[in-house]
Amino acid sequence: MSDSLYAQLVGLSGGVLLLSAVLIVWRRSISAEVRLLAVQGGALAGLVTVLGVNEGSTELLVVAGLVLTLKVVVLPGLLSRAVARHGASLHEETPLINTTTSLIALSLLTMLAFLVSRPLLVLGDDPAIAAVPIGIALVLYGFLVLATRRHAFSQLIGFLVLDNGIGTVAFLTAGGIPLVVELGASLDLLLVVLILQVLTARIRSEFGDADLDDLTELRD
Amino acid sequence: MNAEAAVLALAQVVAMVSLSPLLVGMMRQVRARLEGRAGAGALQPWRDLRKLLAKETLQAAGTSWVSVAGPTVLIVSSLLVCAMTPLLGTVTFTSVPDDLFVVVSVLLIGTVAVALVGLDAGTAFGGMGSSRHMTIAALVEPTVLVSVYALSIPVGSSVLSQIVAARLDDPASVASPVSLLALLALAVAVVAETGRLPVDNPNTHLELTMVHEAMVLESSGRDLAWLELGSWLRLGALLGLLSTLLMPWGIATELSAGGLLLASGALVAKIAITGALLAGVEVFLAKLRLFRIPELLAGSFVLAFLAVTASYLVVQA
Amino acid sequence: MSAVELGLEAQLVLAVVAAIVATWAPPRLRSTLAGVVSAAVGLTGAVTGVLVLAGSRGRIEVPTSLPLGDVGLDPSPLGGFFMVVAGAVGAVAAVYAIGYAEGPAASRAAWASLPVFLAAMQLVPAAADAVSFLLLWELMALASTSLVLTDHRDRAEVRQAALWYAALTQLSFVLLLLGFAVLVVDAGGVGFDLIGSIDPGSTSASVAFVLLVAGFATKAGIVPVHVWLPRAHPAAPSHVSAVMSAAMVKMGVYGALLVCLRLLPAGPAWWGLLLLAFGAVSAVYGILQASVTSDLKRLLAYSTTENVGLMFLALGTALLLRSVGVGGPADSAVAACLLLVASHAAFKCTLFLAAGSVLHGSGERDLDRMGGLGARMPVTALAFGVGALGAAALPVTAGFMAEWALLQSLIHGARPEDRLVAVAMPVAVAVVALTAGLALLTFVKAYGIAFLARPRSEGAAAAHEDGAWTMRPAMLVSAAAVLALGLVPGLAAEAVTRAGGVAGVGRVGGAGLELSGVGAQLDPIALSVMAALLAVPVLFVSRAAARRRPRRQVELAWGCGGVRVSPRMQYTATSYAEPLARVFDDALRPERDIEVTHTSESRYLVERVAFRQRLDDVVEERSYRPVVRLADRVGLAARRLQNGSIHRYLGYSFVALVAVLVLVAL
Amino acid sequence: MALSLVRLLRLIWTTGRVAEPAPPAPEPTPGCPRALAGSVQIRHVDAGSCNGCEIELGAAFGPVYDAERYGARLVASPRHADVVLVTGVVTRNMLEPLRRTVEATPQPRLVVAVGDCARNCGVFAGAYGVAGAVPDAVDVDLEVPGCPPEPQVIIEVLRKVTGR
Repeated sequence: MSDSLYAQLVGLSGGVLLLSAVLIVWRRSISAEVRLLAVQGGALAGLVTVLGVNEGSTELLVVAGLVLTLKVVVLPGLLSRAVARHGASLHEETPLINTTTSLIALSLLTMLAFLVSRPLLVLGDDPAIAAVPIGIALVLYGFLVLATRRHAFSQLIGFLVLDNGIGTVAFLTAGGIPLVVELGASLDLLLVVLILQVLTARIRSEFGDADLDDLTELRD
Repeated sequence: MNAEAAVLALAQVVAMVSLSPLLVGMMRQVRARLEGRAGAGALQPWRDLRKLLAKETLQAAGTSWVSVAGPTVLIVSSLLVCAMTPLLGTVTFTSVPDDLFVVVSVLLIGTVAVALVGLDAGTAFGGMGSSRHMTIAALVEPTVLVSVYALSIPVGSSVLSQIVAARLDDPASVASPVSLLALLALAVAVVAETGRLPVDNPNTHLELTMVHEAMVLESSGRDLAWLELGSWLRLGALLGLLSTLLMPWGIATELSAGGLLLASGALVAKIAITGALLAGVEVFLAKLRLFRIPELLAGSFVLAFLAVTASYLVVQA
Repeated sequence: MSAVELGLEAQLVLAVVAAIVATWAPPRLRSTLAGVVSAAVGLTGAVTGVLVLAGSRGRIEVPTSLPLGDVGLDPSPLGGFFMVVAGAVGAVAAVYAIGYAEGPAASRAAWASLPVFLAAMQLVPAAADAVSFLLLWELMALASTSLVLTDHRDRAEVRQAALWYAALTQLSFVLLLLGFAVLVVDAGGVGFDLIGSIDPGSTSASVAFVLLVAGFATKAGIVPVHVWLPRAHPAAPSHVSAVMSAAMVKMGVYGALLVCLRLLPAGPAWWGLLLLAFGAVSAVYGILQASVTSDLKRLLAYSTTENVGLMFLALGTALLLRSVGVGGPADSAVAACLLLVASHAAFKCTLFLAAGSVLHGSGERDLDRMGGLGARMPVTALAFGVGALGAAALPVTAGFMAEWALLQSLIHGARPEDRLVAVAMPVAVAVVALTAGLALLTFVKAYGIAFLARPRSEGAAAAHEDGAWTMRPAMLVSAAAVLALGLVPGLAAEAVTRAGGVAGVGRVGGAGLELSGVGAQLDPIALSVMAALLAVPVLFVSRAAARRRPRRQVELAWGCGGVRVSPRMQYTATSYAEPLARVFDDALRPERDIEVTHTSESRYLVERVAFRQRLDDVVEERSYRPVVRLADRVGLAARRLQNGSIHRYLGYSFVALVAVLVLVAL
Repeated sequence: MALSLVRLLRLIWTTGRVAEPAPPAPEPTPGCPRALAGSVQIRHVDAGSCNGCEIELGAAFGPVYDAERYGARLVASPRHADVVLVTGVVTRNMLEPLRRTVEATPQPRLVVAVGDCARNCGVFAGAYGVAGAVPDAVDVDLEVPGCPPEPQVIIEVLRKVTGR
């Protein structure tokens, strides 16, 4: 695997990751966002396989497989099943800040991500290190989505984007986090998704709609 | 050295026990004469003491051993003060110097004993006298310590005998501003401590104005004898100390029969003069209201403090 | 394994054993067993301290699983001196507690935390480096807080007191942490010997000095931060407040001595002045509050503030004189400080144990409701009397020797040429004199009102001393210590010289004390022999007079012939201190209101007059209440942040993340 | 007119001694205890007098008669006293306090009834508030006749006790 091909492949998967995150922020319908999330999972799995092939470590490949199954098949499946159960009322009304401002915010966050990762870039000129700002940007995007969406589901998607960002940074900088940690992180992720699902179901049954603004009364 | 000091101490105790009743008698006589009265004569206190010792002593129910032991503690502490302060000579024990804090503490034991006797009686007057007496004693103590501290700076040691000896050697220091201010402050403190006018009227009958008298209202017979003699001894010792500091001449620096006789003659003269002066001044004074006394004591403390700062300026000049 | 190391190990092992015994022993045996083992902990501590003072050294490392490394214990002679004080007080209090503890004070928690508290307190002076010092300090604080909380179920103010106590103890811990941190950064290591090498002139040394002294002052109860003391002592059981007041407060003084003598020895002059100023203010303010309060334990607590103020004053004098280059009086000032520590431990332990016995016997805490206890509780009266004599610094007691030494160093420290010292010394003499005077009034009031005259309440009338058999010997032992330190201070001179590392403190004639630095000496035994000789003729005459006219018992004291002579007509503690409260009213701010209810028929006849007086701690009113009010306001403002919207919360963390990243990027 | 210090001193100087020369000492009476010779502390109790005897008593201790020269002194507490000097008739309210005061005085003590009221209720005999004369309340040792008795008569009785 020649260096230039390796660099191109890393750039490609990084680019797809970033693009899918931007589209998630842009699109407002939840079912579209779930699909984009699956694309992002696939891009992450691709990135891990490229790294695994480049370093020739079978462990990375196993991890890539795990990421693929979890982030492309299991999670989007769970989400789409839940979305289907709720029927048509899932169109996201206007989030807290409208789309144009959030897109401008995205650009600022990307700039910030590049500024922050300047000290990392000096570590080495390996293309994987060069892609780290993408991972950080992904984390900031996820956080933005999490903080500005009204609907419990879209917050869930924001959280998953955040997790993908952390995974990307981990894979790019440390050549993949140890298997055990990866397993642990994934299990947690699974747990979070299940809990959030139960929560949203309960909110729906309580307030009739999973809109989080109704929760403001829950304080003393 | 200690043997000499022991003889001197004994001489001082014997002298003071015989002199202080005479001093009080003489002060009452001076006051009577100034008021135009004939007066009971200087020996009257001796007669009172003899009569009191022959009287029966009553002890009320509810009073504890303090009423019995208190008077004895007072008289012993007064005798100890007479033994230690430089009245006749400046020879002292090496290991028990008449240091300023030791003398004041022994005096304070007497004060505490009388206060406890007052409290033990369990009557309103005893408590009132004891509370006022202790408040005044507490406010007097800074004045006493700081004024003697001012006297000790030129001498470099706070032992009273050394201060007196130093003043003997260089009489100019007696008239220096330091000693005048310090002695004035000490005089006010002595008046307050021994309960003379203007702080407290010894022969008042109105219980509400009493300070010292209220505490001994309950004692009778020989308890009262010891309380009276104890307070007279304190008055004698403090007046003796004051007059020795003011006029140190005549005091014996080393022990000899002639020296001792001269010293006792000088002591009698000094105490007579100071006593008469005090009695004379008292005729013109009225008792201060109880809560004007802190102002008097604060004033005397400021005098003592000025004495200390003056002693710094004098040393430099 | 030298004897000292054996001693240190033994204290730890015994403390653990005591704790185990306290939890598993059956309730009937628990007090006795746990008490005996706790007393053993105390005794071992005292013995180890004596060994260290005698010169032998030893170091042990106690492995802790904490990442900070092991706890190193290597007591210096100064530490040894304080171990003796803490150990002795701990042992006496533990023996006392066997008989005294009942109800909540005899519960598992109380008996388990007592040995831990004693061990931690005794090992604080043994700590060899900053980390182990702080660890043991915190363990001591936690154990003492749990002990203060013993009676929290049946008395509401105990919880309040424990809250104040815990808050200020942790404040002390934080200050110490910061102070030691600054020092460790400067010295590059945690060991005390390493820290000792820092140049005290540098600003970081001054910052560390101020922080450390503030921390130790909080634990010692110096004025601005003393407010926990008068609250915690009445709340805790008596044997606990005895140990806290007599020994734990001394750890604050030990810390100050450690900083001034060992860590930053030759500091600038203003250090000494700072200590002297705070010491003087605490001494006067403490004793002023003590003289006007009528709760017995609160009175003793404020008297502790006074004594600790005197110790800081002595230490400040020593520093000030050393910085001016006057060696002799500076050494005797350090000796005076150590003597004050030992004497205060002795008489304060006696007073608190006696107060406990009064509470145990008569159930009364307030002096205004006591009276006549001398006849009903002779041993307690004797112990309290001796303790009161010591506290009032009257001759042949420990307090007298300590204050005599302090005054000698103040008086001989006068150096006219140095303007600062020239003013500081007379002010210090005046402060010590006023404090001694007010202490006199306070303890005459305490002893006179509580133990003499007639009982002012049924509880006082029915007071008894039987029952708890271990309380009386414990009180008598500590009372004997007060007299021993007073009569034979020469023996302590050797220990003081070695602990303070000062010259010029020796023995004269038998066991008198000699401060050759200032050329002053005093042999209390000779003084008492002179007094005894003078007493012989007086007693002889009294005996002769008594033979002729024996003493006659009469039914009523002379009350102007009045018939209704009820105990309520006697002076109470409040009325006893009323002239003083009036003289110092601008410092004490008493709130008095007199309520006169007239009879219905006419305005000139009075049916009932009610007099109420409230004396709050002015320092607390002026400084702590506003701080607490400010904290409340900030708290309310902060509540608006939490308005229930999840988006706002997520927004906060997002903004925080971005802010951090921006900061990192810059 | 405020006496300035100087004028006061001159006044003292000019008046000189006011006390009259002492009449000859009385022969010692058998009844008085020898212990009290030369020094008698007196506690005055007003058991219900019209204040006439008090004025005379005051005059007796004033500069002119000066009873102090014979060793007599007024004291505040019966505990300190040897003689309880009672003036006036014994009213009902003062009966119990008078008894307590005499009881509170240590032995050897004397009770001196001054004035006719004290001796036999005098002008107030039979009044509603009167409980009786002093001898009815406590046993009296010496009596001073007269309503009110002149100061020298009082002093003469007191000198019997002091023997001076």
